[in-house]
Amino acid sequence: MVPLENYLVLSAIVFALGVYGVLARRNAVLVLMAIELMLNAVSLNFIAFAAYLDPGKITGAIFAVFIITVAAAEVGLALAIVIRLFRNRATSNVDEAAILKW
Amino acid sequence: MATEVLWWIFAAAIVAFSAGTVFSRSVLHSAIFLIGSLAGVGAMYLFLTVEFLALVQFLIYGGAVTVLILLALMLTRSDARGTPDAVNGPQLPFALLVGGGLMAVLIGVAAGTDWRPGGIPDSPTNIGIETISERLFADFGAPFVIASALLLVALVGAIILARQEEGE
Amino acid sequence: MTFDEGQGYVVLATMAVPLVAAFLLVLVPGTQKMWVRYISAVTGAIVCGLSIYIFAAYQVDGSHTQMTLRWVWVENTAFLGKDGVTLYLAVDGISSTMALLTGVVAFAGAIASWKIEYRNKDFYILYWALLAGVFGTFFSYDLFFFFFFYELAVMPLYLLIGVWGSTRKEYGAAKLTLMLVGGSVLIWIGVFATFHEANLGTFDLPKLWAAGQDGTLSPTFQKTFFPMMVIGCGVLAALWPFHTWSPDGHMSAPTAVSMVHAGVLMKLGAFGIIRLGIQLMPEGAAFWMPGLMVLGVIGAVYGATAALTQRDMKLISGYSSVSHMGYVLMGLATMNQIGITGAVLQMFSHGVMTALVFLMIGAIYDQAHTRDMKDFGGVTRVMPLWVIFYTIAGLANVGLPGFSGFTAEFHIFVGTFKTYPVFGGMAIFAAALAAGYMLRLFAIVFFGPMSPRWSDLKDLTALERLSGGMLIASIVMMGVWWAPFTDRISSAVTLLPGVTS
Amino acid sequence: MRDYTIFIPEYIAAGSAVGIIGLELFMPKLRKDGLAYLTALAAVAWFVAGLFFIGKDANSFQGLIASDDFTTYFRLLAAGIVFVVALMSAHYMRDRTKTASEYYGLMLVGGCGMVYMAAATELITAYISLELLSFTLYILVGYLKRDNLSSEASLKYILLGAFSSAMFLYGMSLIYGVTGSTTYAGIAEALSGRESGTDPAVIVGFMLILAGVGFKVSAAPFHMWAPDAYEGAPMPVTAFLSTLSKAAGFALILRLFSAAIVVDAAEWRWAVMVLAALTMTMGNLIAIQQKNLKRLIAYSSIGQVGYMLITIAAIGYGDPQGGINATSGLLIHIIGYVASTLLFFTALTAAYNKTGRDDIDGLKGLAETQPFLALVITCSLFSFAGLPFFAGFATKLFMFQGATTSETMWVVALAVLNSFISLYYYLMIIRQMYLYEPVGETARWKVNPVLGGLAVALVLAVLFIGMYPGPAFTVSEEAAKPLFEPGVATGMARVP
Amino acid sequence: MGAEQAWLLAAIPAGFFLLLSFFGRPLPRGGDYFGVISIGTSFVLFFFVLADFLDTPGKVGPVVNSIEWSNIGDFHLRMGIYIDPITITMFGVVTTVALMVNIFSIGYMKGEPRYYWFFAILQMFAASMLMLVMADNLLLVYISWELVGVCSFLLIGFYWEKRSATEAAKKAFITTRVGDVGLLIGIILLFKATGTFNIQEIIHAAEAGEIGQTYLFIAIMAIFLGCMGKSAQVPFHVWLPDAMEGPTPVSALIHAATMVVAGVYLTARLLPVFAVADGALLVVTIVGLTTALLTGFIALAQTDIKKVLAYSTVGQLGFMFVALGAGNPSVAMFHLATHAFFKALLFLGSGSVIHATHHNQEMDKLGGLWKKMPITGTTFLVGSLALAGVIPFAGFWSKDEIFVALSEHWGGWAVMLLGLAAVMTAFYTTRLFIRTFMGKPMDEHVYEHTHESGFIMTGPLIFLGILAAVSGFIVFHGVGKALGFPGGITEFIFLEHHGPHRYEMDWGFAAGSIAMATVGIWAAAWMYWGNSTRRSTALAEWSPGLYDMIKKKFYFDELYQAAIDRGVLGFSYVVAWFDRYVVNDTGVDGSAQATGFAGGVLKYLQTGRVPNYAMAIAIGVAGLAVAGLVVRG
Repeated sequence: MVPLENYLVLSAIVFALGVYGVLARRNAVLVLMAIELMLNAVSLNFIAFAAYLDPGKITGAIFAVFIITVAAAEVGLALAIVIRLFRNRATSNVDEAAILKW
Repeated sequence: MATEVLWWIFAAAIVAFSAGTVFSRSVLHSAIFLIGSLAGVGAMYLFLTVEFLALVQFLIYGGAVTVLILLALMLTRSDARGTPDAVNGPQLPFALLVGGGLMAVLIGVAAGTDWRPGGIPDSPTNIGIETISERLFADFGAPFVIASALLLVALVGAIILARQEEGE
Repeated sequence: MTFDEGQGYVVLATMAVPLVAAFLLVLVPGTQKMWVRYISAVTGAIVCGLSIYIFAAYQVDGSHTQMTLRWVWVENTAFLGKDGVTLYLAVDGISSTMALLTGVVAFAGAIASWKIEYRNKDFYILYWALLAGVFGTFFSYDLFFFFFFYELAVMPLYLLIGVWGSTRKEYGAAKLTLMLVGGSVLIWIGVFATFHEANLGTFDLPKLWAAGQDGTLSPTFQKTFFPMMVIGCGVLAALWPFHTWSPDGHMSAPTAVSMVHAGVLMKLGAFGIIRLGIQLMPEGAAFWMPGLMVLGVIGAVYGATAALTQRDMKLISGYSSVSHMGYVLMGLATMNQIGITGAVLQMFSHGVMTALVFLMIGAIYDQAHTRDMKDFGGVTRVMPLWVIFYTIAGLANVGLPGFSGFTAEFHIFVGTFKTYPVFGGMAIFAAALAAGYMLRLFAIVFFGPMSPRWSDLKDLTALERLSGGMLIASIVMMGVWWAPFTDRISSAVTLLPGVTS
Repeated sequence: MRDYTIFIPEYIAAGSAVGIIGLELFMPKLRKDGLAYLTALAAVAWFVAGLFFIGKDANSFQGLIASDDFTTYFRLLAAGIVFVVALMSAHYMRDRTKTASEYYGLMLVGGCGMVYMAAATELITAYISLELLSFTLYILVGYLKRDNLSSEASLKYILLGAFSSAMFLYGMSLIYGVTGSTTYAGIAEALSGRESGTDPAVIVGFMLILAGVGFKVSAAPFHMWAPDAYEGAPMPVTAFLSTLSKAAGFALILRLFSAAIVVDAAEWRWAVMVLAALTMTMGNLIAIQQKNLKRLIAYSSIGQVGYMLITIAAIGYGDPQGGINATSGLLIHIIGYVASTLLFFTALTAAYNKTGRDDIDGLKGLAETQPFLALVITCSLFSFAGLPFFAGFATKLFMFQGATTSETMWVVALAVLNSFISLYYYLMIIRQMYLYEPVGETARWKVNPVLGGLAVALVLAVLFIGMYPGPAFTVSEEAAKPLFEPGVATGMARVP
Repeated sequence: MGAEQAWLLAAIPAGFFLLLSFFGRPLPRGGDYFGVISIGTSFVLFFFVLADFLDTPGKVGPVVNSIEWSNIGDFHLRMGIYIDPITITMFGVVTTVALMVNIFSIGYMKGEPRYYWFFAILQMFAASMLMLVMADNLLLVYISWELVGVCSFLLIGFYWEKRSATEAAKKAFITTRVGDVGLLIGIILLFKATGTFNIQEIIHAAEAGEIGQTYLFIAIMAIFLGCMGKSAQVPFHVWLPDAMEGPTPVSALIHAATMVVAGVYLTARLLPVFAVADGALLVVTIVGLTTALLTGFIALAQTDIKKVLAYSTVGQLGFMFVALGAGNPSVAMFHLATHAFFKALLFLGSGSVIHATHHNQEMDKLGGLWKKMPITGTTFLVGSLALAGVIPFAGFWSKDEIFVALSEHWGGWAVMLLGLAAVMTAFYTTRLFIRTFMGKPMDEHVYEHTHESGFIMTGPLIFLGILAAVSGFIVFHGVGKALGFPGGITEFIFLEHHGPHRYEMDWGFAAGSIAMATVGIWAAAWMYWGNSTRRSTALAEWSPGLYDMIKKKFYFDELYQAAIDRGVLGFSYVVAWFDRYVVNDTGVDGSAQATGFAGGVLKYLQTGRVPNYAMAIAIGVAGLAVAGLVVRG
């Protein structure tokens, strides 16, 4: 049987990759993808915990549902904003959108 | 036994896809890899015997989200002047550093914590759809309502922000 | 309502009348400049009268604190226990003297600013707010309100100097405000620490004093936080080396503000040292006072020396203020009756005489638009009265017998000699230096051939005479017959903890 | 059990939000500022409805949402803020957008989000409400679509927001894994049940959660979105951000930290203290160098957050009574801070509507052209700086006093020092208004009566709180008590 | 009126001071008559006091009257008067001279600006001077001490349009002030030791040996410093000659007769304490001798009438200190009195000359005035003889007494030195008289316009002249008795528990004095007779260096000027610089700028780039997590 730790480590790796993506990528959409990775990792965590440690209440699973919902909505909203910025600035690179600083 | 082998394969796949998502040079490839990774996670849900969520995962992520992302990519193709600009920012090495560090920490946490003080049996229990629905609609009604409001907000927001105004 | 409570309302009124005046002035349209002036003059008169009453009505052989008034403000909430915060006003010998000083100077200043034309409404609003703060601080027996009014007294200075000031006003104003508030930061920390350490759930000062004396505030605590309190207050009292706002601030400030500031505000600092230092943390005082003595001496000599070669009249007064407040700190640091009494006397004396000096400087600056001594000479020919007033102020400054300066300095010297003869000697030497810079000013400005450039200077106006006259009256009164002051002050000083006779 | 009545005020708010949006759909010709007044009206109704909950004995919806004085406090606060900001926006929005209804609707919804952040006693609910508020803010910040700054700010905000909420979630997952529960009570119980409180998961989980909420209240080093978002956002939204979202963040933190994880306070209080010190210092130091008013206020509010965080640390260090002291201190300071900020932005909006400048120099000589506004701005700045007569003095003093414990003393000292530094840049603003002559036309101009009236009301409020803080303080204490009832926080801190 | 009410003597002039200073200007003739009235009253009251004092049962015991002034805790301060022979003598001197000067000034100051103000200050001065001599405690002494100082400051600077006058006034005030530092320190030291300011109690304590020797010595020396300053003893003597910038009557009253002797008075008052402290008297003697000699030399070369008189004054004060150093207050006071008379006479005389010659006081321009102004001349001659110590004029007796006392106490060497001083006194006095009144006029133009002054001015001269001539005889037992004193003046003037000093004529010393006077006079006559400067110039050229040194007053002024400029002012510049650039710019502004700079640096963390912000968050999280694991894990 696969022990719980495996899932946790897996999600940790994915999460960290997501973090890396957010830090490294320039394109706003790519950043969003990385964030999606992170959220996935989190929901994986939750479900793993739910399945292994919380069989009766499975709160984690519910949490995962909400996370997925929010994530989807977030992507939608974020993309709308990206497009909006693209319309204004003809770029979707986050480090070019740096009028506001200092 | 077989499940474990499969698990490892899938785990490897997920890591590979995720890595591809964040490392690949081409935007579109990243998108594809993302789909892969999301699907992989969905498979993991199957391992955890949460079929419903796996389904949701496939539908929402594999479907809606990725489509949305691809759409956005299309809409924001910045190589109108032809040259695809660099996808990675200047702070990439530091990103590697921090990402690696965080990974180390989190793995350490995952491995270094005693998750079962009570000594619960180390096997996933089947999470039936009815349990989920029971919990979701009976116990977590309130968040559900709030979530609906949230979706409404996102909807409205997306509309008013993305809507083309005259003069654009 | 007992008689004492009734007098408590007098105290309240003394503090409230300026506030009311300020709020009243907000309603007066800014174009009615004369009305503004009348209101302020009347307010000044009332305040002056009330403060004189407080001084006179204080029974020397009565109880320690008189004219008490207590209104519970917040209590039994969270960390606030019974009487958590109370508007607790009372008067003891020291504060009654200070009240008199404030009243006189306030009135004098109000009259002196008569000729302000530019937005005099706003000026007077801030002016009265400031004075309300000063009175409040002198009367507060509650730590919360003590600090409240202390800050209130500092707050308006920025605008008062910044808008109506003269030389390098922005710099002077900013520096002055920031340094003073910076000082109050330390006090603030001290307040938190004290409240927490005493753990009585009340800001009531007498209770906290009791705590400080019965050891509820541990000696280590007192030794730790006494410096904070004293330096915090000391900044306002031009404690060396935190004095540099005094020359610049005075140089920039308009006449009335210089008067009130040098005359009254600097006293708040010394007063704070008595209230929050000596009374609240006797142990700390016993431990740190020698240090304060050293700083005081340095300030006294340093200020006098620096004043010797200044050219701007206000700079001279600024530095001499440093020197004189140095005396005050020395007096406090002696920790014996005569010394501390002398310190309070000096607070009063320096208050009135510096106010007079700045009044005079303002009187000539408004006409000549310069304060550089080298520009003047033989002014006596055109403004004899001005010269006489200034001379009196100057001689009081020098510590000439018959004027308040001598009375105060003499007591301080006696007190200092009891414990630190050497420092006492240095202080007396500094007093001789005072003669140096004052006479230098006299010789250059008043005497010698007069340059025709000044032939059209006008002598003091009636209002300036009135306001200067009051100040001179107080100077001479204290200089000739100081028993009323010493009686009141010593009645309070004898009760201070750790004070030797 | 399910008691739907505890949501009535939010039914009103959300309902009127939908109503307003619909209203514009069906009659687009409606005057845009009319919508603002409708919103204000809705806020009033919301507020009034909220009043009925004062003093009601605590009630919980399935252990997810608590309706107690704490909730009520933030409910009223939210209604109040929405009311003021809506009125503030009336002219501003009318001049800048074609469709304003969503703006006002979102504002109301965001208010509800805040209420549930305060009310949530369970992680999922807390998270969802937090996201609800965040979403509204993302949109509001970007509401001026054609404005580069606005959309840029909104993009930065949403990206970083999503990033940090992912962190937050990961932390929650770890805590859930350790405790097997998502309700605060359950978490507290499980934590106090564990023999070893120092599993890596617990510590790291706390830190991740701290990062999440720290982002929400913009605590350094998670604060960097704030200045940009503040500067880019429409001015009323900036006011909304700096009041409502901060208050909401602290509402969440208070409930979560006091009810759920105070048990293992030893694991996080030091971190909070460090964050507090870092935040206040960063905020105030950088603020000195700012030229743009919104940005300056952003930094100064970061400084304020630093002060407020001390109370959280103090909760960690204190016993229940200490917790009540600290919390009531924080709550009263929130009142004072919110009032002053709204006052400031009301006046600034009024000035902006006239001059169209939001940099400090734009206020040059305001004392000549508009003495009233100059006075109001001065009041608010003095209140920020914590000078007497104004709310800032009493509330800040009470907060610091409540946060003073033997351990937090040094941070309090640092905070006082910082509030001294802050005085400098407030003075710089005042200098522009009073010491300089106005540039351009020097004629006096009139303030829009609505904003004027609003300003007067807020000034009176600020003065009242500053001079007679008693009532506000009592209210705060009442609101603080429920968090520390023995039932809620099992055994309270396991302070070693 | 009894001696207890002696304070009236001071109170009345004080009242008139207020009257004149407030309402003097409008009054006809500036109210100068009020001046005469007020001092006149005091003058009359003086006799009442004297009479009452002499009639007090127990004969010539001190009269005390004091009230409580203030009390702090257990520190009670009493102010009061203490009347004893010394005080009485001072009363006599002060009131007499002051009255004469007031009358004289009416003529002399006629038409001056600020006429009323002049008289007002005179009243003020008289009041404080009288207060000074009757004070029963050192605090009151100090107070009046400072007040007379201010009066002298105001009067020296009376012609403030002249820079020189202003400077002189400043110099006088500050120089004396330096001495007063010592005085105040001494007073406070004595207070610290005895717990009282009352002079008598202090004396008792000192004699009872309650105070340690060194401590007592330091304290009393500090006080003596004050006395030296006031009485212009070397090295404080520099201010007195410059003080001659003031109107001449002022020089007569303040800088010859009364104020400058305050030091002598105080020393005499505290002589018992001096006596107790080992070596104190020696110091006093040495200071006195040095002063007498030094100023004697300087006076030889001065050509300004008033300067010569000024230096002679300093010298005579030196004589008095010598007498005190010899432990003999009676003689000192006696000399003080006679000196007051004849020196006031001389000054007023010179004033009359100056007035007559339209403010010309250079010997080189005068000469032969005898014919023009006989009365002035005669009186001046009397004064000169008295100063030169020619028998039987007043100066002779008192100076003779000093020699006697000196020889008794210190022996021959001191007598020799003082003798030399006496010879020089005789010399320059004669020189002064000859070059002013004898021989042919040096400046015809001046001579033309010279005329004798009116009676208002000559009257006082005559009166003082009589006093200068005869007041010496009071030293004789019989004369004293006749006047109602218990014996001669020196017998009358004695401190408590300090036995009376009965005068006997000692022909040996008398001869000595006469010889000295004759030598000095003859030498001067030989050198200057007929206003021929031939011999004098010859002498000057014989040793130009020496002459120059004397002429330049031994370079004291230059020395002090350098000390002040280089030392005090230099230090002041350093301090001012330090305050500006170190304390203020570096310390205060520096910290502010540092803060601002920190902000300026930190703000660049805010790059505006999302990845950097995210990086900050990530680092924050990682940092917190790691720190947490390290700290708590």
